[in-house]
Amino acid sequence: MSAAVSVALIVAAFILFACILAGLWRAVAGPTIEDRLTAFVLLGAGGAALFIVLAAIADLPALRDIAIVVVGLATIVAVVFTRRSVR
Amino acid sequence: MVIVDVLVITLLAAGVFFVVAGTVGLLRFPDLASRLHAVSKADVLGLGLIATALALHLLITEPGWAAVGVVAKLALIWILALIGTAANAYLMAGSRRRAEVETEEEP
Amino acid sequence: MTVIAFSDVDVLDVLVVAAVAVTAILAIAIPRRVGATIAFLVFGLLLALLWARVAAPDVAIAEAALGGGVAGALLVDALHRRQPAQPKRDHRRAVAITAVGAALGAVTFAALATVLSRLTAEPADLGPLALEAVERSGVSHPITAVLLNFRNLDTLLEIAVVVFAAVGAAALSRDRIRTVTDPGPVRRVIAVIIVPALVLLAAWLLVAGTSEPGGAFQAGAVLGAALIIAHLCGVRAARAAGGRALVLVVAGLLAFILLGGIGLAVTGTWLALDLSWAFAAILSIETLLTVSIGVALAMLFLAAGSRDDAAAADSAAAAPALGGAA
Amino acid sequence: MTTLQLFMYAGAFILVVGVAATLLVRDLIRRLIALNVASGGVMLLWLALADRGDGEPDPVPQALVLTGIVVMAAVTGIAIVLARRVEQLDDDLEEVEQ
Repeated sequence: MSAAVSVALIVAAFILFACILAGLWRAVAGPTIEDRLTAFVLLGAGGAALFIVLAAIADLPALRDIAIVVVGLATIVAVVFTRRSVR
Repeated sequence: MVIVDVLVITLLAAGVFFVVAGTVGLLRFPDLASRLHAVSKADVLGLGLIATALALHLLITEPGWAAVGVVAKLALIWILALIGTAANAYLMAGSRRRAEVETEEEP
Repeated sequence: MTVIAFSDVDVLDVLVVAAVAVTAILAIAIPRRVGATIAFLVFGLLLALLWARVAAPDVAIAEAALGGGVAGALLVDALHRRQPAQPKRDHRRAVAITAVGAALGAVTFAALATVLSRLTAEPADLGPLALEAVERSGVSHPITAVLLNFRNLDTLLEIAVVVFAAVGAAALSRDRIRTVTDPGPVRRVIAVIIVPALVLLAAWLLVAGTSEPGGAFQAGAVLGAALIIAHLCGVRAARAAGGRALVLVVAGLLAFILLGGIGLAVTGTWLALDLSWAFAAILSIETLLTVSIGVALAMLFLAAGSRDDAAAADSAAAAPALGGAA
Repeated sequence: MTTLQLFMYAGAFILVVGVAATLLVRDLIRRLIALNVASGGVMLLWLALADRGDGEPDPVPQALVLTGIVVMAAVTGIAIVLARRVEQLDDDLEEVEQ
C-alpha cells in the first residue's frame, strides 16, 4: 500500500469516526423520538463505511464481516419501532 | 501506479465528503423529513464510493481470488445498505407522519 | 502502516477507548430512556470495533449481531411505553446519594487498578495449552474448539440459561406480539430481500465458524434477529411462539445432553469427543444450537413486547382479554 | 502507558461506572442499560488480558466472554419482561387509587 493511500485511509477513518459521534448529538437533541432514532440510519451506512476503511488500514478482515452484520441488521430498529403502525 | 493512487484517493475523498454532507444535514436540517433525506441518500452514496475506492485499490495492488472475495463482500455491504437505509428512512418518516396526523385529528 | 501503527498505543486506540467511555457515561447519565438506549446501542457498536482491535473477532461479530440485533430490538421496543414519572426526591438527599456512590465507585476503581497494575505481562498457561490441543479437537478455529470441545460444559450450561430465559419470559407474559398480516410494500421488500440475506449470513457464520471467526452464537444471534424482522414483516412461518418454537428451543439443549451421554458411552468421559467423529459432532451440535439460540432470542422478544399489546386490546375492547396466550 | 494498560483501566472504569449506575438509577430500563454497560467493562478487561503477551490471543477468556454476551442478552430479555410487568402493575395500582 503506498504511503499516500494509507494516509488518505487514516484521515478518512478519523472523519468517519467523527461523523458517527456527531450523530449522537441528534440522538440527544431530538426533538421527536424519530429524530433521535435517525442516528441509527447514520450508523447503518457511516458505521459500515468506518468498518471497511479500518479493515483495510489494520488488515483485520473480520471488520468486514462485522460491517455485513451491521448493515444487515440496520433495519431492525426501524422495523421494531414502527411495528404498531401495521396490522 | 500513481494514476491508480490518485483515482483511489479521489474516490475516497468523494465518499467521505458525501458522508460528512449527510451528517451535516442530519445535524443542521430543520425537520425530520429533510434530515432523513440527507442522511439516507448522501451517506449511502458515500459508502458506495468508499467501497469502490477500497475494491479498486485491492484489485490493483493484490490481484487474485482473495481480492475478488473481498470485493464481493464490499458489494454485498453496499447492496444491503442501499435497501436497509432506504427502508429505514421510509419507516421512520411514515411513523412521524402518522403521529402528526393523529395529533391533528385528536383536538 | 507507518503513520499510525495499530500495534502500539496509537491515536486511533485512544480515540476509540475515549469514545467507548463517553458513550458508556452517556448511556447511564441521560435521564430519558430514548437517549440512553441510543447511546447504549452506539456503545455496543464501538465495543465491536474495540473487540476487533484486541484480536477477538468472534466476540466482535457476536457483539454486533446481538447489540445491533436482538438486544437493540428489545430495548427499542421498550421505548414505546411511557416512562414512569420518577418520584420526587429531596434534592439534597439525591446529591448526597450520588456523592456517596461516586466516592465508593472511586474506591472500587482504585482497588481494581491496584490489582491490575500488579498483573504480570506473562499470559496464563491455559491459553498455550488450548492452542496446542486445537489439532486434536476436530476443528481448526481455537475458540470453537474451546467452546464445543475443551470446555463444552460451559456451553451446555449457557444454552440451558438461554432456554430457561426464553421459557420463563414466555411463561411470564400471557400474550405474544401478533404476526403482521398487511405489512405494506417496504416491509414486504425487507421480508423478501433482507431476511433471506440474514438467514444466509447465519448459515455462513455457522459453517465458517469451524475454521475462522464465526460459530453457533454469532449465527444464532443473526438468526434470532432475522426471525424478529421476518415476524414483523408478515412472514407467518417465522413466528417464534407456541409449541413448535418450544420444541426447537429445547431440542438444542436435549441434543447437547445426549451428546454428553454419547461421549460417556464411547470414550468413558462425560461430554468428551473422539477425534474421529469430533468434527461431525461439533458441526451438527452447532447447527442445533444455532436454531435453538435464534428461536429462543426471538421468543424472548415476542414475549417481552406483549404486555403493551395486551393493554391496548384491554382498552379497545372493554373486557379484559384474560388467557389470550396462543 | 501501553495499550494493554489503557484497555484494562478503561475496562475497570466502565465496570465501576456501570455498577454504580445499576445501584443508583431508579428507572428500571435505564438500570438494565447500566448493567449492560458494566458487563461491557468486564468484557473489555477480559479481552485485554487475553490479548497480552505476543502471539495468538488466549482463546479461553475469549470463549468465556462469548458465552457471557449471549447470557447477557438472555438476561436482558427476561429482565425487560419483568420490568414491563412491574410498570404495568404500577399503572394498574394508580388507576385503582384514582
